[in-house]
Amino acid sequence: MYGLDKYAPDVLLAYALGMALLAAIILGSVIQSKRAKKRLEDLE
Amino acid sequence: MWAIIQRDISLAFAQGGGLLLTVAFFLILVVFVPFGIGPAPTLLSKIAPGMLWIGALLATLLSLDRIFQLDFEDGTLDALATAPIPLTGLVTAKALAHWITTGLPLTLAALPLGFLLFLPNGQYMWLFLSLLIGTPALSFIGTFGAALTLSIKRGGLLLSLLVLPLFVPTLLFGVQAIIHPDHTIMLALLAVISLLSAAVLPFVTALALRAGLR
Amino acid sequence: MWAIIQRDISLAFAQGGGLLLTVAFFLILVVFVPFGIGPAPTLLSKIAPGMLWIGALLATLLSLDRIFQLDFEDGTLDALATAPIPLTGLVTAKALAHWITTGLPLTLAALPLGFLLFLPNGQYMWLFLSLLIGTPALSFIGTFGAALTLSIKRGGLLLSLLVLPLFVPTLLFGVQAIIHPDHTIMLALLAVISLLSAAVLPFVTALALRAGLR
Amino acid sequence: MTIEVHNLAVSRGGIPIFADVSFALSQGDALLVKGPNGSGKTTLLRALSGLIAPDTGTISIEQEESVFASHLDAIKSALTVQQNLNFWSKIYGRPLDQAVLTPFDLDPLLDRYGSDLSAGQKRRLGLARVAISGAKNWLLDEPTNSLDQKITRALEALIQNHRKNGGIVVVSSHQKIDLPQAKTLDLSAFKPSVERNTDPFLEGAF
Amino acid sequence: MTIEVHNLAVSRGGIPIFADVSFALSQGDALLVKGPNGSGKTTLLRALSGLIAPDTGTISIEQEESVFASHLDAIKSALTVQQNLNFWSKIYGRPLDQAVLTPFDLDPLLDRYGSDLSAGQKRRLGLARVAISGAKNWLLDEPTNSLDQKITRALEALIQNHRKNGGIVVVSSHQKIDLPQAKTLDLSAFKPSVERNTDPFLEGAF
Amino acid sequence: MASIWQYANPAKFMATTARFMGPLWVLSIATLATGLIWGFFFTPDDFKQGSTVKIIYLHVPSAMMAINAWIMMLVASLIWLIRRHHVSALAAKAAAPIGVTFTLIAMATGAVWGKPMWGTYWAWDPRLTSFMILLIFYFGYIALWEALEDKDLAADLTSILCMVGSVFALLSRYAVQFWSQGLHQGTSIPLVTGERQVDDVFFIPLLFAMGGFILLFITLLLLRTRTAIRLRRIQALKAKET
Ligand code: HEM
Ligand SMILES: Nc1ncnc2c1ncn2[C@@H]1O[C@H](COP(=O)(O)OP(=O)(O)OP(=O)(O)O)[C@@H](O)[C@H]1O
Ligand SMILES: Nc1ncnc2c1ncn2[C@@H]1O[C@H](COP(=O)(O)OP(=O)(O)OP(=O)(O)O)[C@@H](O)[C@H]1O
Ligand SMILES: [Mg+2]
Ligand SMILES: [Mg+2]
Repeated sequence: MYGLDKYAPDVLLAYALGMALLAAIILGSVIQSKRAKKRLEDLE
Repeated sequence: MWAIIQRDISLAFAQGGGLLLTVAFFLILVVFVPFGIGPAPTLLSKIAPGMLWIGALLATLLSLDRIFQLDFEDGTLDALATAPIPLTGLVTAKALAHWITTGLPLTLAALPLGFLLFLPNGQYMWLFLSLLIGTPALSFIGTFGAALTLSIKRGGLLLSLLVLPLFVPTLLFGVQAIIHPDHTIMLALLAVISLLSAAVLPFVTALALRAGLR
Repeated sequence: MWAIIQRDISLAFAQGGGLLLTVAFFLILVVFVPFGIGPAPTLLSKIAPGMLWIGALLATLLSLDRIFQLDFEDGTLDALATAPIPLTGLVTAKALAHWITTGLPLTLAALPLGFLLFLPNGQYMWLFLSLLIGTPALSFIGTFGAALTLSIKRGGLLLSLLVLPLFVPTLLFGVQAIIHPDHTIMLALLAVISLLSAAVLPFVTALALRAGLR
Repeated sequence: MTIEVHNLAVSRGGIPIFADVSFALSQGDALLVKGPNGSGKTTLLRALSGLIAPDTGTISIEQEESVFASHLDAIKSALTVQQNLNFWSKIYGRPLDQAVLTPFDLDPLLDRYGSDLSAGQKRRLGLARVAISGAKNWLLDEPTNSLDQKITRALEALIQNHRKNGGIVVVSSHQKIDLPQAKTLDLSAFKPSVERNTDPFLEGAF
Repeated sequence: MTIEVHNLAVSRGGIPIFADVSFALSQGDALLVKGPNGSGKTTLLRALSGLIAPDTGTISIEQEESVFASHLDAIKSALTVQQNLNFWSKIYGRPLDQAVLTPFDLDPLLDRYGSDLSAGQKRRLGLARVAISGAKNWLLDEPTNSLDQKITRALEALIQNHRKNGGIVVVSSHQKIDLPQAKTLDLSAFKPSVERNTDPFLEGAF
Repeated sequence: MASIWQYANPAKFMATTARFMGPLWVLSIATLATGLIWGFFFTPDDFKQGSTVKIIYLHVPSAMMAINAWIMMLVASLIWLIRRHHVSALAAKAAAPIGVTFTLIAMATGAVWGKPMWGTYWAWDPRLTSFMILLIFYFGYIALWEALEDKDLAADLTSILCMVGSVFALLSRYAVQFWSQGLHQGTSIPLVTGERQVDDVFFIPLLFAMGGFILLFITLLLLRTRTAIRLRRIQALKAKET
């Protein structure tokens, strides 16, 4: 499936976990930033 | 009553509130066990169920003095006790809020922590169930202890001392529910303890509270 | 400074003071271990040194929030900080008083408790020495943590979270001093940690205290 | 809807504080409790609110309709002023009426944490709880401590208004507080004589 | 042996409380700090005693010769009144002079535990510490709260006597307190203007 | 004379970093993607481990940056304590959650790797244990920030904690050696001597991944610092109103 079946399940799991965590911190930071910016603009 | 539960939960999440801290404390306790007794997996997995229960119990213990003490010191408890709500209701609300902010998170946290102590594979489900059923007893017993030690400033240690012996049956059945071959009977006994505590202790606790406020 | 040590000691003996409670808590913790992991002597004696150290450490932990919090809440700390004594001196006195009322009694109590966990005969002396040399580090580190969490009401749990990782080296060397064949080297390393903590931490603690009183 | 106290005697920690106190208050009355430090003003108020049991004598008061403001202010330092108010309005099951808050000038402070209030601001928040409660009997222990002049006046007006609506107010104070037509109770006149000690361990001779 | 404050500005938790406060006090002077709740009386006293650092401006005061009596009374509830007094006399390295205690009428209370004191009795014990300290500069935050009339008079006399001996006294109060020839500082006049904000996070635009 | 400290002024910092944010995002995502995609799809399997070896492209860079984030926090904390530049304190605060995430990535990928290699997800090996301690330090640091309402006080106390914590973290790192023999392999990329035991085919994409993690850390750090500055301004504006 998608050419991924030649990979060991460990690698796939590791990459899934790693990517999920990376996405979490990136998205989290971006969303927090957007929200703070909006709140500040509303105030000023 | 619902207002009290709600407020206690939001206080637990608020600044300096205990929720995450209780879980973190549990984590650290579990991490300390290998530091003390060595890193060997066979030894660790043998003592894992007991250590996880003891850890959950101690983490609960540390959170007990928050149940009434803060409210007592700033005068809130005086005001609540004279407000038109029954004292038994107040006590039950306090105990439930304590379980939601302590027992429940600890139960959930215990599963990943099982890894660190090499808990045998088949025991995860029993660990979960036994904590889920057993921790309410800890909250109700703990609330009772907290009411008893109310008027003692920083009575945390005395509180621990009073409450720990009361925790013994819960601990014994809790661990047995994980390691005993006949898990369900042990779970049933554990459930009996929890139900009894929840049904009877609030009345006694209300009495103790009334006396402590004098 | 001597007046502070003296007062803290007499407070520890007074009503609701912590001295006996700390020891009692240690006792109960040790008693709980067999309940949790079962009564087999070989298993118990294998984990005895680690469990005794962990027990002493947790008992210390529970007593930490008393170091400054009571004085802070009733205004004594404001008064002491503005009295003509150096803050570093105050901090050192507090840490010493804490050791005398906690570390020392725990060290003495550990010996009889060793029996309960079937501590191997040859290890009693090393247990005593390692606790005697190691617990001062716990008091000084703990005083530091107490100063950090000063302005946080019922910061007991946060305090534990901050302090426990700082206790790791002390715990590791403390247990090694009992079980490692070369006891003396480990004791020496333990002594280094205690001396370092006692020499350096009071200055940092005074800084934190000054900030917290702002 | 009255408060009646008859031959009341109360002790704390085995020490008799006062004895033979009697008074009766009906709708619209106010009682100003005076007396030097330690004469038992706080003790009397705690007894009225049911927190201390009397040694002898009787208290007749509608417990559910009473609210007690002690030396402490029942403020959660980790909650904001607004959250503190909301909590009490839920406990007493009464809406947070803006009119009830204006006398204490809490509007500018709504977002501040309880821990960051000044002594007088704390006291104001503590008194706001009394106003929220909707209780008929107000038991106020030295309410004007730390309050500035303006708020003291506002409190007096609030009490006056409460009495007009049929409420009863018992106030202890060392300071001048304007309570028109209030009865006064000076507790220094009620020190129990040593003879009428109620401690059973002093009865008879061993 | 003087206190000099020049252009003092202080903020709490990022909020500027007052600015441009200046005064000078020399031997025998008294300063009465007034102002509504939240105007910064406590803040000023804490700054004078070195517990809060100023934003701008200077304070010149002999720290070792100052004693601060806050809203709290620095009483250990597990110790008796006598033990509390002994402790402070040791800390300040001064003998427990009987003459220093009589004004506060503590003799009958010496064996009582701190936790069992009434509000006014606590305050009296707290003020006794000030008398014990032997410091030249007394910084008293609302000292008359909870005190009865008699003790208030005694405190005024004590302050008067201290000033005669060259001491300096700074008192904050909402209540009438008799300080002959005292200077007055009304903090409500020193509210910082919004423009002179020192918070770096308000500079410039982002 | 322009000094580097001028960027410690919040407004100046905001203005300057605003110009870099876009390019930094592009650069860091591109580098990271190159490293990870190259490593995952276009490197040969190891003859012993098979494709499992590819975990290295996540594991090693995140482990490295988990430690470096703490070091960066230490430096920023010291700057705050000594020179009291607010931006520095906020940068330290901003770094902590990134550090936690990197620590978690290192531990999660390491755990997954451990199963085939050592037969267990977790072992009390000195290096893994040190990471567990590091994680707890991060939690404590963040918890202390959150628990204190007064942000200047929080900056002071967390900086002090970071300082003391670093010393004790080093002590622990040393102490665990006596307590447990390791399973984990030593460093095989000694940058100083330049003698590495890894083939170029594995090594070059690894370098890209490492560079990507470094750039991503910087980008996230700036972004989060900017957020923290904005939040402080909101707080200050609200305070001004009352
Ligand atoms: C949860 C478990 C693990 C943790 C916390 C962990 C942590 C670390 C750390 C801190 C480093 C050092 C990075 C540096 O040098 O800057 C590292 C490197 C490395 N780890 Fe792990 N590790 C874990 C499990 C594993 C496993 C199971 C393997 C595979 C057998 C592994 C293989 C490696 C390799 C190959 C390196 C690179 C070493 C080098 O060449 O420098 N790790 N890991
Ligand atoms: N930690 C803090 N964070 C934010 N604001 C604070 C903090 N502490 C005090 N304040 C505010 O500072 C102001 C001044 O407080 P201060 O205690 O000095 O007032 P005060 O003049 O003594 O008032 P009172 O007469 O009520 O005692 C108040 O508005 C208070 O809300
Ligand atoms: N738990 C206790 N045990 C023994 N004595 C107590 C206890 N609590 C209070 N007292 C004593 O009871 C007396 C009355 O106290 P109470 O607080 O009622 O006085 P008060 O009139 O309110 O005084 P104040 O004006 O100072 O507030 C005091 O002399 C006090 O020392
Ligand atoms: Mg009173
Ligand atoms: Mg004040």
